[in-house]
Amino acid sequence: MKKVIYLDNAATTRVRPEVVEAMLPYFTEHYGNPSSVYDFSTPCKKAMAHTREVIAGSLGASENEIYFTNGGTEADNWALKAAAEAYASKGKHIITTQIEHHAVLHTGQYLEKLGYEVTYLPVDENGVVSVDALKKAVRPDTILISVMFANNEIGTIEPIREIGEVAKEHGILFHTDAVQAYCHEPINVDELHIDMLSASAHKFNGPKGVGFLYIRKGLKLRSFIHGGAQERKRRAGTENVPGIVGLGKAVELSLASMEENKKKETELRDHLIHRVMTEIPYVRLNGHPSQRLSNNANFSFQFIEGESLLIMLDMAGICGSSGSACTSGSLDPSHVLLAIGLPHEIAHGSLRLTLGEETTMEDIDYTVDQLKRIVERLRSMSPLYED
Amino acid sequence: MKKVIYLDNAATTRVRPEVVEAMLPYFTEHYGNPSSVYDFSTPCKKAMAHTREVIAGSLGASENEIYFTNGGTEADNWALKAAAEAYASKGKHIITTQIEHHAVLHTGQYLEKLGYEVTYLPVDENGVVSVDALKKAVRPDTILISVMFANNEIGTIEPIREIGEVAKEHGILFHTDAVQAYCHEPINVDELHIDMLSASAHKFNGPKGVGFLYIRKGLKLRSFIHGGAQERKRRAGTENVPGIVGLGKAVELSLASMEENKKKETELRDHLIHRVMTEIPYVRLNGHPSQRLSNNANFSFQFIEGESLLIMLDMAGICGSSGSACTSGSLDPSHVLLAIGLPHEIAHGSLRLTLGEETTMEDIDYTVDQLKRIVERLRSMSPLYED
Amino acid sequence: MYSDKVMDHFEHPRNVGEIENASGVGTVGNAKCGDIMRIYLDIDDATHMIRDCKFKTFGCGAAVATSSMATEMVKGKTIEEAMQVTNKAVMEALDGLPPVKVHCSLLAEEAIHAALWDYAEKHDIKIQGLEKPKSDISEHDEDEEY
Amino acid sequence: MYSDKVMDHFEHPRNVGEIENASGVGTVGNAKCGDIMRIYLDIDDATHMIRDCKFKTFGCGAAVATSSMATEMVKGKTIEEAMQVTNKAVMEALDGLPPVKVHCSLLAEEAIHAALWDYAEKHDIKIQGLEKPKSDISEHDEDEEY
Ligand SMILES: Cc1ncc(COP(=O)(O)O)c(C=O)c1O
Ligand SMILES: Cc1ncc(COP(=O)(O)O)c(C=O)c1O
Ligand code: FES
Ligand code: FES
Repeated sequence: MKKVIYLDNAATTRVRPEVVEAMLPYFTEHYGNPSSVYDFSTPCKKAMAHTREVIAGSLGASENEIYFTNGGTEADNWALKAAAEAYASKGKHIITTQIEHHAVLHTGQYLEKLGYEVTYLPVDENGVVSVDALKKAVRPDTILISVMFANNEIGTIEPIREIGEVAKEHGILFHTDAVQAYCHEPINVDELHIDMLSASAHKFNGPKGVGFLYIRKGLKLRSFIHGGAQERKRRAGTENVPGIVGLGKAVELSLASMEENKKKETELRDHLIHRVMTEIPYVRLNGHPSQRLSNNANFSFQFIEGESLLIMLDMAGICGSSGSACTSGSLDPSHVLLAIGLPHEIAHGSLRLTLGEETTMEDIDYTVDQLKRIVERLRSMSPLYED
Repeated sequence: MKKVIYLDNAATTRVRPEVVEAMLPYFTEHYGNPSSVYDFSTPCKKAMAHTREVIAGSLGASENEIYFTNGGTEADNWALKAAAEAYASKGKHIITTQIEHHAVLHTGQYLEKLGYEVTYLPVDENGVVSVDALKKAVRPDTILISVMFANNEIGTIEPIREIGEVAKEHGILFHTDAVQAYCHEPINVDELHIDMLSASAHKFNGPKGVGFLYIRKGLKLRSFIHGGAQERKRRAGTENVPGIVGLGKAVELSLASMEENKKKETELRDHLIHRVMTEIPYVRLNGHPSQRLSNNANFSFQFIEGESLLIMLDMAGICGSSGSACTSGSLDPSHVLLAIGLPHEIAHGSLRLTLGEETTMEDIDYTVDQLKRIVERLRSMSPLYED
Repeated sequence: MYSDKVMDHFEHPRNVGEIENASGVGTVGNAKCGDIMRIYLDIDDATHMIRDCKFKTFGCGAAVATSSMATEMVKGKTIEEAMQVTNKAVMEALDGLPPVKVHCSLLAEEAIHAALWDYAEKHDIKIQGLEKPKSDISEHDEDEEY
Repeated sequence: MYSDKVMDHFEHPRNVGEIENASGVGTVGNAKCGDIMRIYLDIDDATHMIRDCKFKTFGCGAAVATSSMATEMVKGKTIEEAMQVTNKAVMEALDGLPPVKVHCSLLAEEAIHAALWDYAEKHDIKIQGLEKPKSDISEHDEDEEY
């Protein structure tokens, strides 16, 4: 197999071997149903309790505020739909942003069909949500503010503390989709006034198919998935015990190396950005120059189209993305890039490279070298480029 | 560790080592996001396609009728809620039964709150749904019939073909919760007129946290979980690739040994039933005498209480259940046992033993011997028992 | 789920059985879980000392364990002292119970009270703090409901 | 996602470039995906033979591959024969395209038609079956929508 340089860690990550190791006994040895009374299921219950404890500790929350889900998308759906349902008698207005992940955006659109009114806040050219715009959007019937912690395409970190303060001041629930930020940035739900938070294990070297929703104690949120009495009657369905074990292990490992990893990634990313910006003409860095995830770089190359770029990078053994992976079924340019004001044809020529814990300086240099060659080649084929 | 005799295979099963083996490469090697365009994700896409093909083949369905979910509960929620939403303009009446799993029952109750009308059909003393009662319950505004394929507590297999025919005749959607039956009983969706079918991998030696919903082509069902464009835009969220691979492998292995396994299980189960019924007084077999899952035995022992029985069995190294595992948070006697007409105190003294592929004749004999001793002991402590 | 103490009292319950011609017998049940507990007391009429105490229980592990512990705790005590044996005291002696199982310990407390009431009625005496037993014991649901 | 043929034409596109003083040039775009294709034709005025054909494309892998294949297929043909090179023929020659990518092949067909139209206008001739090119190419969405 040819060497692959995986620079798409915002799409998903490699599961750490220690995480797989931790999960293994729960497939064939401790395979009991955690709801059962017999002793055989005790290791499963303990393992789940341990993950809950680790996550609660990571957020400054308590264990009974953590609810396991199937992933970030389910957590987002649950938070928005259940909050809308629970607080409908107070009002039917929800505030979110134009740059949310589709898990929030499409849920918002669904709620609009059910008669809710949703305000999608604009962002500035760096992808930062305006707190002033938020303040103006707040109404007496606003029941929920949902703003992502960090954007999955351009990496911009949002002013969550200020947003949380606005929410708190007005007594409005505040949900944040932290799928890209959790275990990459330090988060304390009390300090930031967060009432609900979504996360997904596969974004920080944990397994796919498991995540969680933090729900602040006292919130009157009901179930989204109905059935058995699991998760304190709030989330039915036999628990994915190996997945939950893997989630816990991934959190532990990520937290332990977070600072160090951020430092390393920032260095590599800055080198990547510097070389691309100085060595390739007609290129733009998308997202906030400093207030961004340490592993994210997003460029727009004028005169060329993203898919062709990706395929050529792929031929060179480099995995990157254009727009987010989950939307690649679509031909539309990324809603995030349009929201920061890029014209269609420039949005089309965008490339996201997201680093991981295994990325090296050699990987970055090789990638830039290839990128230079490929961009040049595609521009020579482009009817838009005249040199 | 003391030897454990696991007779709770209806709660969950041991993942087969071959299934774990098949999953492993998808954690650390083929870890790409299946939505990505680069070649690195090709093995993930292929693996998912393979599972879809295997499942479609097992049901006489086609690949694009299979939608992966997080498990049986999500599939049930999706089927009921989305069908209710999609066909609300035709009517708001749904028919199900009193003995469904909570994943269906509680979803039904939720829909009632939203203004739907739900008829819960009674069953006879063996737990069989009356097709006549169904026919009488059908109304012009009935949009959905949901009847489980086989009951999880008492093992009774329902007259699915006849029910499917009634549904077809009246042009009503037919959903079946086949979580206990899939890969245990042969199922053909066309022959049985099934429009939607739920299944969960961990009930047939696959991993927890993955299942599927079969949706007949042409049904206007929308998403239940909104977000990215996965699963042909019908089920958002990064796919649990290792889980889906494990699901596929478990289906393949189960199908290959289904007939043989059923034969073996039936033999062991009949031996178990025979010994219990002849050697222990004041006992009742719950569920249909012959029309039942080959791995299920369910007894009611008069004068004793289920939890005490379970704990004593546990002390003897035997895992059984009383009511279903997912409802053990509750103190109420099983709704299924009440539906077949058992009085409260007898329903309380019920024990479900469900066999698996690893169960042996020695396990069964040891279990019966222990059961005799324990039942006697508990009865001697019971204020209800006078000998 | 259960503490080691609970498991011990469940596995080796003390004072299981009946007392013939008991001074007082009390039977209580919990309609919600369907469980039933019966307590037999042998009381010295002169000293009001509980000489012996036995139980029969149709119920969960916690019900058996609390019956066993409660009978242990009242044995050798006077009626007045036995009145201090609350469900909280029994639970503490058992190193706690899961929240859904608190009502099981109430069952034990109430069964003892019912047996004492039976004794008081037969002897036409009044026991300080003792109320007529309820036939159905149930406490408020400790679960959060969503 | 793409067939080997598509990948081959993407990796080694034939006929990339421009033709100076081309007999006909056609540029078409798809508003939905934002892609743009330009075709240059060198036509023998006497025989109506397409002597040479080149393209420039701003677009996806399928757009590049269909441009490449389409130019190969019309080269050496007469105008009348070139009119038979439909998007279906191009797709077949490429061993198929994914459903969402059918419009990319339409882009290639339309770009050739647009170049022929340009030629026809310049020479004031009429080409059988040729219609005025649309500036925006898009077919019906082949996706099922839920
Ligand atoms: C910001 C954000 N939210 C939500 C999701 C959805 O998470 P998942 O795919 O794990 O359901 C993703 C990633 O796909 C994301 O990046
Ligand atoms: C009949 C039936 N339906 C649905 C379910 C729910 O499946 P899961 O727990 O995998 O979500 C179960 C088992 O728990 C079941 O037995
Ligand atoms: S559950 Fe009722 S006595 Fe314990
Ligand atoms: S996606 Fe538009 S040309 Fe291919």
